[in-house]
Amino acid sequence: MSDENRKKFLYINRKAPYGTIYALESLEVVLIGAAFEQDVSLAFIDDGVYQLMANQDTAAVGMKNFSKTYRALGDYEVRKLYVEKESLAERGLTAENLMPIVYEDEDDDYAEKPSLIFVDRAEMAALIRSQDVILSF
Amino acid sequence: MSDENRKKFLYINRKAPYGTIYALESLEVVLIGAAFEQDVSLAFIDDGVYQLMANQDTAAVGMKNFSKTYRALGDYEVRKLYVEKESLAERGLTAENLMPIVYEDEDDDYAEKPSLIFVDRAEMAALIRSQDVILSF
Amino acid sequence: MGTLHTINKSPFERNSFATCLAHASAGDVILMIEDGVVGARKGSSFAPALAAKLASCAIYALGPDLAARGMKPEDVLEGVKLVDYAGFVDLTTEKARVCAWL
Amino acid sequence: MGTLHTINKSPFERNSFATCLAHASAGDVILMIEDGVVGARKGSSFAPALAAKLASCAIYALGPDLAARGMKPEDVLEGVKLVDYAGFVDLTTEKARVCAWL
Amino acid sequence: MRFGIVVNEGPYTHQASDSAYRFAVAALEKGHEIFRVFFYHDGVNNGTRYTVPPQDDRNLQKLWSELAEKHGLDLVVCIAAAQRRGILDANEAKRQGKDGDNIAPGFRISGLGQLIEAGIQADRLVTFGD
Amino acid sequence: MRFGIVVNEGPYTHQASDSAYRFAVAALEKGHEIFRVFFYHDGVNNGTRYTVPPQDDRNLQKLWSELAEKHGLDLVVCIAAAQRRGILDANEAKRQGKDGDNIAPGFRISGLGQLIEAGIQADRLVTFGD
Repeated sequence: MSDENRKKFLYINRKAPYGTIYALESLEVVLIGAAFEQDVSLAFIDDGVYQLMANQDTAAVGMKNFSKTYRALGDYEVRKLYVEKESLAERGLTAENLMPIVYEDEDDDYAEKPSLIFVDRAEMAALIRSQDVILSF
Repeated sequence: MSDENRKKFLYINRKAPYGTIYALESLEVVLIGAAFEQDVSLAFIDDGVYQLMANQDTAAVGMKNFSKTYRALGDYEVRKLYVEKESLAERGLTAENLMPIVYEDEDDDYAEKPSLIFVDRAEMAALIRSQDVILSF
Repeated sequence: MGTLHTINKSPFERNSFATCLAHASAGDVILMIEDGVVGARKGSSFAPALAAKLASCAIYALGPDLAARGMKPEDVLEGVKLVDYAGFVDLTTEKARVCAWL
Repeated sequence: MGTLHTINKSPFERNSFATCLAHASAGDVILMIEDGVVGARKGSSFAPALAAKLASCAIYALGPDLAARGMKPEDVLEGVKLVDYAGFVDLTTEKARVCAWL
Repeated sequence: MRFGIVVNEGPYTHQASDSAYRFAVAALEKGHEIFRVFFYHDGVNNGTRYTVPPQDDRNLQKLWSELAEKHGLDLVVCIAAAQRRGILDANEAKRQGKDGDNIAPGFRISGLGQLIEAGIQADRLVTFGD
Repeated sequence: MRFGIVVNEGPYTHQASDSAYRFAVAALEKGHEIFRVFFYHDGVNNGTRYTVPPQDDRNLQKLWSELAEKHGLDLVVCIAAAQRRGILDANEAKRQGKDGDNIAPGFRISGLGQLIEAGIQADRLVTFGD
């Protein structure tokens, strides 16, 4: 599909994982949506940043740990994961607390490049107003 | 049932009506619970105070207007509706914005007496710690 | 054309309303629906934040949801406009996209 | 004996955590579960409010919920104790009533 | 204009389904087209015919089913979300070895691709949720 | 001690049912008694046997049904809440003129009085919700 016919899809993730199912079911849409070859971005705002935390261990709550799926998104051509800096700071978190998420750039000898893009609130607002379709979770 | 065998039940209502069903389904428990002749109190905290707003009109949202039921609670021996002053003030509301809710006191020649009791946050905390059973909505 | 932001939660209950205000760009439209309309009331602790946003965004509240919660047009912060469901539809067509803050 | 207050929502998402703190009496116990455990993290904007409450209440966080959200015991505000589900059960028996802030 | 509508919560518990329904009616009255209504998360619970709401209240499943029949609306229940929550059509019931189904008239069960397609085909996608 | 447990949300969408289940298991392991588990609001959706969660995830309905069988738990689904949300047993299906039912093994449908009774009979009532 040519670039002109692609729509810009933004998935806004604002909920912590496990307390509710929205994070998991958002990811399920992203995975299915990848087959449609649109221009996909993910935004992690507010408690949504907790979805990207390293070392998630769900054994004792008896729920499925789906955090590894974020690390596989690069293989689905989903390579723009925007994380809001103010949301991290408010929660006492830094980039070091998050999973490393990378993709292989086929145009650059399959070099591993970071998928996480840290933006401030103004840049996040600009991202929102550049989209065609917004899905909120 | 003698007073010694009665338990003190507190229903804590913290959600606005109509946006979610919790206010309505809380009221349904209160009505059924009245038959058990326990010592019942209702607390309205945070957006729960909106449940008591006068002049609720649901015609244009197509939902059942259940606000009149609060005014009938006196007939079910539910006569202690505690409203938190700080919650009203934060929302720009005063007692005058709420429905008048009264009961007939059979020990005082059926005089109409107010069921709404306005308390501050410290009094609400004291109410909570005096209960046997707390139901949260 | 800008964005229509819909907000359906009370600013006293959740942070989603504050997040909505923080992410609405100049020229965007904000529409309060469902429990979000309690944020429209004048004299509340939230009113100053909403009033400040009126400088850069048009702000609406859904009349049917206001009425359900016992609020009259005169209870609403000055500058906030009321629409019905037909007006809601019009707002979606006038902006380029809809962003729901859930 | 006092009250066990359970809080299952993030203080960054909802006001229920602040309301819980405001209604817990001296000698009560507060237990963070589910998404509520994100409030236990040291260095957050909420930590000062939680730390202040430690003067009058014992405060716990449910370990399994912390682990699910990628938090280690050393990430938790000093003075907050960890329990598992068995410890949760014990807390309910040690207090006279349970108040869930939903 | 052509709309896509997303409903993320079940009936009654949240107002989302009510709001989406009234939005859909208003859009149709203005002559707009509704490409699809997609029910996701607990929204799949709008599509069970087993509900019996109180007689003095609205029946959201019936309202949706009737609107779909009148205007030829495409009401799609997400299959993955429906499986988690116990919404089945006859095919799914057979496939999963269940002894009955509960899908309501006018609703159909299909995949998440239908949501993406709605985003692509519609001029505006409008979401209602918690 | 004797516990009453209240579950106010459906499975998967919120963690409430998981937390309540793990609390119940821990209480039973400690030798406590569970007088009743009462499912209210969307909690009634825990009691449908039509769910088919993904194979690599937990099946909350089965977990509850098995716990009830093992320990003789009383799992009560509120009838008023169940009617709004489409949870039926055979009796209710017949009474309401529905062509099937979906109640899961170990669950029974009854009135709100069962919740009040749990509050009266239990030493502690513990609520899990949204």
